[in-house]
Parts: sequence; C-alpha cells; structure tokens
Amino acid sequence: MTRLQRKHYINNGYGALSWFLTLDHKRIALLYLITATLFFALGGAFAIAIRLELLTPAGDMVQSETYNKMFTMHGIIMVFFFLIPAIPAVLGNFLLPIMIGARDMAFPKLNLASWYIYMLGGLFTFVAMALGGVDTGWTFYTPYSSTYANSQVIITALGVFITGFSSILTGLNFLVTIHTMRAPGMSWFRLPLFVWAHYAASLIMVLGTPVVSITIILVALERLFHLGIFDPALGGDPILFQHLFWFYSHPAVYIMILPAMGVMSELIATFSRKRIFGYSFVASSSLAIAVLGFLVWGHHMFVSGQSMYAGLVFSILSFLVAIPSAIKVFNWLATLFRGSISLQTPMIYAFGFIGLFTIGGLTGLFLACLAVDVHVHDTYFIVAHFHYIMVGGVIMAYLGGIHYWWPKITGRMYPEWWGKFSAVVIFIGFNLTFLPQFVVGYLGMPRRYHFYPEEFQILNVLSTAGASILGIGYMIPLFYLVWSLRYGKVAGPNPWNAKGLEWTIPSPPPTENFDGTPEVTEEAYNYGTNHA
Amino acid sequence: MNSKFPLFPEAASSFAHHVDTLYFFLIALSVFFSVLIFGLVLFFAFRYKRKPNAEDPKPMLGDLRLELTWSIIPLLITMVIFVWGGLLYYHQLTPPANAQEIFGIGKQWMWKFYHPEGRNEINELHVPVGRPTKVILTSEDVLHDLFIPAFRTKMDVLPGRYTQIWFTPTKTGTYHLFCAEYCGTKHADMKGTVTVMSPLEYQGWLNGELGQDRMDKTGKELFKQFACQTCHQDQSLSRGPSLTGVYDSMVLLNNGKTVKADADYLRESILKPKAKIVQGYDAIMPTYKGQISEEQLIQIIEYIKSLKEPQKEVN
Amino acid sequence: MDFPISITLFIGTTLMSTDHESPLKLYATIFGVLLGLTGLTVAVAYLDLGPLNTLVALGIASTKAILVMFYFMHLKGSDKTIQVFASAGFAWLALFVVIFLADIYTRTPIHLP
Amino acid sequence: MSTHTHAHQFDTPQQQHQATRLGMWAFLITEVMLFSGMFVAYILYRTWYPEAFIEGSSHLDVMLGTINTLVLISSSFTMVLAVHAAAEGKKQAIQKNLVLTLVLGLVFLGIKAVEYSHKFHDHLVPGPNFAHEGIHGGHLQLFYSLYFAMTGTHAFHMIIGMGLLVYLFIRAGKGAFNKDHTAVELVGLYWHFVDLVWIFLFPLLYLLGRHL
Repeated sequence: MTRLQRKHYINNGYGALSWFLTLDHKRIALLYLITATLFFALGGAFAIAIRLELLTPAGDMVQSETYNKMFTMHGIIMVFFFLIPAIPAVLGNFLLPIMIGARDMAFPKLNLASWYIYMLGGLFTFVAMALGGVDTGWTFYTPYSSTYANSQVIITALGVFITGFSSILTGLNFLVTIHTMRAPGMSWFRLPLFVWAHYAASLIMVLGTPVVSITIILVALERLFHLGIFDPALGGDPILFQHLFWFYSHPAVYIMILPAMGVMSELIATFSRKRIFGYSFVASSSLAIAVLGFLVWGHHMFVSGQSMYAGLVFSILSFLVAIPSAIKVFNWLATLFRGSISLQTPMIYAFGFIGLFTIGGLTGLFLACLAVDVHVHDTYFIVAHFHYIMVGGVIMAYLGGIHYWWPKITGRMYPEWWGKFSAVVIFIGFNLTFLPQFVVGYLGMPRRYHFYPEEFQILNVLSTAGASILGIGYMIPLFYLVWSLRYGKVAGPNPWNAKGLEWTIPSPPPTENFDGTPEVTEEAYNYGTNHA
Repeated sequence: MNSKFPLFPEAASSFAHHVDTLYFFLIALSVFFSVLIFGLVLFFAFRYKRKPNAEDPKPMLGDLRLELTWSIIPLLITMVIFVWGGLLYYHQLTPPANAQEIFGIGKQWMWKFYHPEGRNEINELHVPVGRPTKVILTSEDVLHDLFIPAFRTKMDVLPGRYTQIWFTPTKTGTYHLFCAEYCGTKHADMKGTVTVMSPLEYQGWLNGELGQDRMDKTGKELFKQFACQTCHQDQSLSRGPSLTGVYDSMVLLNNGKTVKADADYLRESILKPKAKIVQGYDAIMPTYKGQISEEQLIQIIEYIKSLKEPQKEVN
Repeated sequence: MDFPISITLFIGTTLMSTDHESPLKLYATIFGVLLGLTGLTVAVAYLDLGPLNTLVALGIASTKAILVMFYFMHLKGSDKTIQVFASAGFAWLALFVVIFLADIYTRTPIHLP
Repeated sequence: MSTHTHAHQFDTPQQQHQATRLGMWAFLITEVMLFSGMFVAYILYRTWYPEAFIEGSSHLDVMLGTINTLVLISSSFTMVLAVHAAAEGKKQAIQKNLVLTLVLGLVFLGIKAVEYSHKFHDHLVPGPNFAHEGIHGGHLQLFYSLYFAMTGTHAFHMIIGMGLLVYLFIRAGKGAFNKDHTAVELVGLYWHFVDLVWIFLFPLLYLLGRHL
C-alpha cells in the first residue's frame, strides 16, 4: 500500500489556526463539510422526533407547543443550514476552482468570511433554541410571526438573515470566479456541467437571497418597533409577506436542486463513459431553470386569497419551469444509451436521483395544476412532493458526489460494498417514508398537525417505519467514510479514469492545485475519442 | 369518516369527482412517465453493462430533433393540464348567484358559523344536501384556512378582509373540517365536522333551537342600538347615504371612482368610514372599530342586505 | 412651464459635448446636470399633470440614476459583463414589481369611471 | 488590498482588477434586490391607499429633502474626484476629497436626524404613541412604517459607507494607494449606489402627490 508522503493541502499546515484562518478553498470546503453534516444530523434528529410523535393519532409524546417548535426547527435547519449550502459550499467550493483550472476562488477572504457568517447564523439559531425555540414554521407567515407569536422570532429571524449573507457571498464568489478565472482554452461551452449548474445557482443566490433578508428584517422590525408593514389592523395586506417570502423561497429550491443536477451530469458521464448527450441543452436548461424560477412563486399561494387571474398566470409559468428539468432527465437517459455503464456507488446514487427526482417532478405538476392544488395545498401531499425533490434529489446527489470525489478530497477510496448497501437502504427507507404521505395527503391530512384523526394512523406508522430505516441508512456512510480516512485503499490521481481537470492533479491535491495555469485543449467529457 | 383504513377520500361535493378525474389523469400520466424512465434506466444499466477492459463507446454529441421532441411533447401535455386545471379552478372560485350564504369566522383555534336564519354553531357546520352554499369567511386574528377534504376545496381566511368558499354537497353524512393554514399552538385542534342533511332535516334543525332570531333581525336591533338610522334615512336631506338596496350596487365616491358596495366595502365603511366617502356626503361618520365585534358586523351587513324594498317603519 | 424646458435644453447640449473633454470637466458637467435635474423634479412635482406626475418623477429619477451609473460609476467604459450585471439587478427589480402587480390589480376589481 | 503585483490566485493584475470590479457590481445587485422588497411594499400600499400616502408625504419637509438630495449628489461628486485623484496617485487630493465626502455624508445624516426628530415631536412614529387626528389613522402608520424602514436602511448603509471612507482616509495617509487604488474605486461604487437609492427614495417619499 503506497504511503501518501507527498505534501498536499491537508498536511500543508497543522494546528487549529491553519484550519480556522485558512484561505484555501479546499480547506474551507472541509470546514463546510463537517459543519453541514452536524446541522444535517440535528435537523434529522428533529425529523425523527416528528415522525415518532406522529406514530400515534393522539399526539401524546410532546405538547403541541413543543411539536410546533420541532417542525419549525426541522424546517429552518434543513433548508437554511443544510440544503442551500450543502452541495455549493462543500463540493462547489472544493471543485469549482480546480474544474476551471484556477488556483483558488476569486476572493478567498470572502470565502472564509462566508463560512464564519454561516456559523454565526447557526449560533443565533442555537441561542433561539436555547431560549425556547420558535413556533412559526420555517415560513414565518405574518400576522402570526409578526404579532401573535410569543416565541423567539426575532433571534431566529436574525439567524436566517445572517446565514443569507453566507449564501450571497458564496454565490458572488462563484459568479466572479467562473467569469474571470477560467484557464486559457476553457471556453464557456467546454465548462463541465457541474460548473454551469453552480453558475445558475449562484445567479439565484445573488438575485434572490436579499429579498428574504429584507423581509425577515421587516418582520423583526415590526416586532421590535411596531413598523406595522404586515399588520392587517393598520390596513396592511396579509398576503404581502407571502409574496415577498416566496419570491426568494421558490428560487431557493432551485438553488438546492441545480447543483445536484450538476453533480448528476458528472456522475452519469463518468460511469457510462460517454459525453453528456445534448451538452448545450443541459447547460442552457440550468440557466432557464434559474431565470424561470423567479417567475413562479405564486403557486404557493393559490388558495391564499390571491386573485384568481394571478393564480392562472403563476400556474402556466410553473408548468413552463418544469420543462427544462424534463429536458435534463431525458438527456441523462440518452447519455446512458449505448454507454459502458458500471454500477459503482456513485452511479447507484445517480439512479436513485433519477428515480426519485422524476417522481418529485411529476408530483410537482399536480401542484402547478390549480384545481388539484386547491385540494392538496398544505396537506401531506405537498410535504411528500418537496421531500422527494429535496431528500430524494438533492441529498442523493450530494451523497453520490461525496462518494465520487471522496478519493480526490481525501486520497482514499470508500469501501465499495458498504457504499452500495447504504445507497440501497436509503432508497428503500426513503420510499417507505414518503410514498404513504402522498396517500394520506390526498386523504386530506393537513401538514403541521400535532395530532390527527385515527383513520390516518396506519399510513403514518408506515411513514415512521420508513423514517427509521432512512435514519439508519444516512448513518452508515458516516461510519465507513470516517473509517476510510485511515484504512481506505489509497486512490491514485484518477481512480475512475475520468475526464476533467480535477482528475489530472494528484489526490489529495496540492494547495496550489496546479503548478502554473493548465492549458485546456479538449471538450468536456470527451470519452471515446480513441475511435476517431 | 366511517371505514377504518380509507385510501381515498369520500367525494361529497359537486366538483369533487371533477377534481378526482383530473387527479387520476395526472396519476396515470406520472405512472406512465415513471415506468418509462425507470424501465429505460434499468434496461440501459443491464444492456450496456461495462464489460471488463472494454473500449469507451463512440461519443454521441446530441440530436436537435430529439431535443425538440422531448421539450415540445411535455409542453403540450402540461398545457392540457393547465387548461383543464384552470377551468376547474375558475369554477371552484366563482360561486353561483343563487348560492345560500353562511358566514364563518376563524378565531384562534375555533370556527364559528352563522346561518342567516339565526342559528350559530361552533366547530360544526350543518348544510343541506344539493343546495349550492357559499361561506363568507373572515378571521379575528391570524391566517386560518377552511379545508373540507370531502368537498375537495379550501380557502384561506384572512384578517381584515372577506374571502369566500363555495360547494354543493351531494352526499349526506358527516365529514372532516380542518384548519389548513398554520395558526399557532392549537392549529391541530382547530377542526370540526361538516354535517350534510336532507333539506327537510336541515329546515327542522334550523328552527330547532328556539329563541335565536334571524340574523338580519338581530342586525336591525344592532342598527338601532348603534343609532345608525339617525344619519342613514331614506329622505334626501339625511346626513348619511340611504342604505336601501345599497348592497352590491355601484356607489360613486367623492374621488370620482365607483366601487361595488359588497360585504368588504360595507365592513370597511363601518370600521374605517373615512376610507371611502360617497359623492355628495362629508366625512362625519365616527369609526366603530373596537365597538362592533366581527359577529355583530356580519349581522348588521345581513340586515343592510335585507333592505330591498323601501323601509316603512324605521323610526 | 418654460422653466423646465430651458433646463432640458441645457442638459441636452452639455451631454453632447462632454465626451472629448478631460475627465474632471466631464464629472463637473455631470454634477451640474444632476443638480439641475434635482431642481427640475422638485419644480415639476408642484405642477398638476395628473397621473403623469408619477411617470415624470420616476423618469427624472431614472435619468439621474443612469447618469450616475454611466459616468460616476464608469459603467460607460467598462466591459460588457459588468454592464450586464448592472442591468440584471434592475431587471429583476422590474420583474418582481410587474408580476406582483398582476396580483394586486386583479385582486379586488376596481371599477374605474 | 494587495501589493501592485496580483494575488496568487490571479494570473495578471488586470484579471484581478476585473474580478474585483465584477464582484463589487454583483454585490451592488444584492443591494438593489434588498431595497426591492421595500419598493414592492411601497407600490402596493400606494396603490391601495393613495390619499393616506399623499397626506403622509405632505407632512415631510420638501426643503430638507431637496437639500439632502443636493448634499448627497455633491458627496457623489467629491467621491468621484477622490477616485480620480487615487488613479493619479495624488495623496493630498485623495484625502481632501474623502474628507469632503465624509462631511457631506454627515450633513445628510444630520438633516435626516432633524427630520426624524420632527416626526418624533409630531407623534408620527408608528407604534403605541402614533397620534394623528386626521382621517387615515391606520394607513398613515403604514406610510410612516415604510418611510422609517426605507430611510432607516438607507441611513444604515450611509453609516457603513462613512466607516469605509474613514478607513480609506487612514490608508491614504499611509500612502497605500499610490500604486493600487482598487479599494478607493470599490468604496466609490458603493457610495454612488447609496446615492442612487436616495435618488429614487426622494421623489417616491417626498414628491409624489405634492401637486394635490
């Protein structure tokens, strides 16, 4: 077993300061990896608590107040502290500069500042939890959040406000890096699709996040200084908050899914040894999703008292935004056609993504369709839909990406059998958790209910059983990946024999990534050129 | 509510089965595409399994025709769903003119319903089968949402504004009624039942409880109690505009605009009289905000609605 | 009404003649134009142009904004990416407002005379 | 920021300069979208309650608002001169113009403080002690909530800007800008943006409806 005796970015400095004051985008990615995993564990704990509570219709595990705080914290932690930063801040931070042939991000200091701001936001959320938690739901709808709630809304609002800046700084860093630091020869249409997806996601981060920041601050100002912008007693519009909130929060779900789609394109290309079919269509569909994503926020408000005509406008636009996602899935299928497919762990996660994301996307059509949404709005049908996209899509792609680039990040391979095993367990556990929720949703079980009528119990018991399998499934990788740090097989620079700049440098890569700036001469993913 | 383990909700309103048919169409569509995509993925996975030290396959860059087909076909399908859903939505949001009106008030963690005939009920709603019923809703505090799964319809309940929900029950029985917009600690407890009765039973139930008189009768007493008639009389020189037949009529304001005198307008004119002033009258009406409760408001509005023929005995 | 017309004429002439002078002269001219426009917008605010008032006020504000961005923020000479970035910000603001109005104007039908 | 030679991750100083300016403009986009939330709320309530907004803006002092606009535009001008001086490496000129910009910024905040004190004095600050005998009680509070939210956020951005100007002044004193003046340019862009926001706030809050 060859020893890793070279100098690389991990052993290029020891001691806490070399990590907490690092400017190296790869080390910052590791900082994000560890903290994001901790937040995921905390959010997951709340999820398990919720599922246990819903095991019985009587709601006798915790009080209503505590249950409301649990699902609120589950929402806030998972959305703002894991799903939005996960793939961009961990995989994006690590790989983007390498993939475009740069030595680091455009603004390394901003990159580190974004991690500190992310932790500061997390601190505010912990303080809010310590002081009693918040029970407004992760959506903070007014007038409950601004006038009637008596829980820690202001501190949590500040936590979300601060974390928003971490997302803005990451997005800004990506945009400038991709625009100005591509290696010579790396034209826009030679960029890996991973970079295209992160470019589109960064556009949303930069254009959308400030709107939720000001909205959250206005809610805090209304609670602190009676600036009653959302106060219906003064004639304020009870729906204005929802407009401002969803203008960001719907594009936010595209911030989560676009990087996942970027990871997918990389996995499908490498493990079927074929260039992505219709490269330019997949790249431009990322941009189309980013732009169209900003036009559709009203489909969260079909029954909110919004005007019927606006409902029709948002419904047709929501159908339009579904088309680019469909194009991507069909192009991935076409890439598999006549490929040379090897079912290693990342590819199993990729297949899991295609399966679950397709179901998530198709159920999205149910919600864009006005008449069905009137019935299923705010029921478990919606909970199941967005979990299929966020957990089925984003987290499957995230785990696939972690496994695919693990040899590059740590220089060691993960155990192959355990990898496949945990992927299958997660896939089974996931479907058992969320398929019953579609059924109980259409039956009319509203979301955010502490207790429910008896006839929904069996479906909820199934869902809780699935959740425990899913919970175990997520813990297995934690063990064997940590195990692999010490005992994993040493992976050379290119264990998958894949194309792409990140596979041309040693793993783990040196701090400088490349000595001198690489020259790019060939297309992205040009497998199979030995024929020509 | 009867079978122990239902997998599909009961269809108990006129548009319930329309929504269900659309729902089944969407399920069929989803099953078709899921099976197509899963099948292709699994088939390709096994058909093109990587053989040991095989050469990389020939690159296939892309094919515009294929790209167009799988963008246009999904677009057409989605447009079909959009039109079908949109028409049904329009139908769901426009109650018929002859709909019977019931008033509903959402208050933190309970529902109160007021039948014009005077019967009030908490967390329960009795409606006759076969008659289109419109529930006019408002909230006294935060957002709520009246959701009746068996009728396949819901509508948010907003503070400071009326919203409406309508349905035509087609099956007698008792069905769930939920609050579907998060409204605080006991959001899960803010539920009740909708009981659909035959018209005869409903009539019997209506005047079953004695002593409570019709809503507009209570409204008339409130009208006198708050001395509204001192200004609102039918003579031409009365200080306030005449209210006979004003409901749902077009009112010319002093800023040249005309607005429809619907429930929202009447409610705003009582709580914030100076917001909209009728042409030819000056802004002298005091606000009743805080003195008249939501309940009394809808009773007064019900009384104003009943002022069709010229008043005879208003003293 | 003649006062605003003379102002706009003055602005028109100075704008045309700014390109070839030294930067300091250019900045001074733009500065003068901005002050003039401020005076103009205040003056016009007191004239009753009906609904036109809002349009004129926003028009003048936008011209001032464009002047500041082009000359003071050197948008004029900088490369295309920065110009696209600058316009993207305002485009998204406009997009948000326009679709938002789709809901407000159709929510409670206002019967215009 | 960095010495005249470029930071290690860039290949050429031009690339670094280009990246920094692009990064600043991307940041200014987020500032535009930050204010967009309040502009949308303003548009909604102006459409719904025009009379209350006209009454609300009639209480604002147009003279002070106009002076403030002129002050802010002049500070934008002196800022441009500072950036120009930095480009030519004239240390005294940089410091002179930075001080001028700072003073004008302080004048602006001073006038704003005077205006705010008027509102406190006339009980026009939203909240329990909001007293107004006029006809539009609630809607007027909406106007003043928006007024304080928008001008408050703008003033907050001014304070940050003035902090940056002081930082630049100190650095200029130590001759940090004779070779690489990007920092002055960035603060200049930020300052002009703050002026841009006021250019739109002034007519929307002060001028609309004056003619009635």
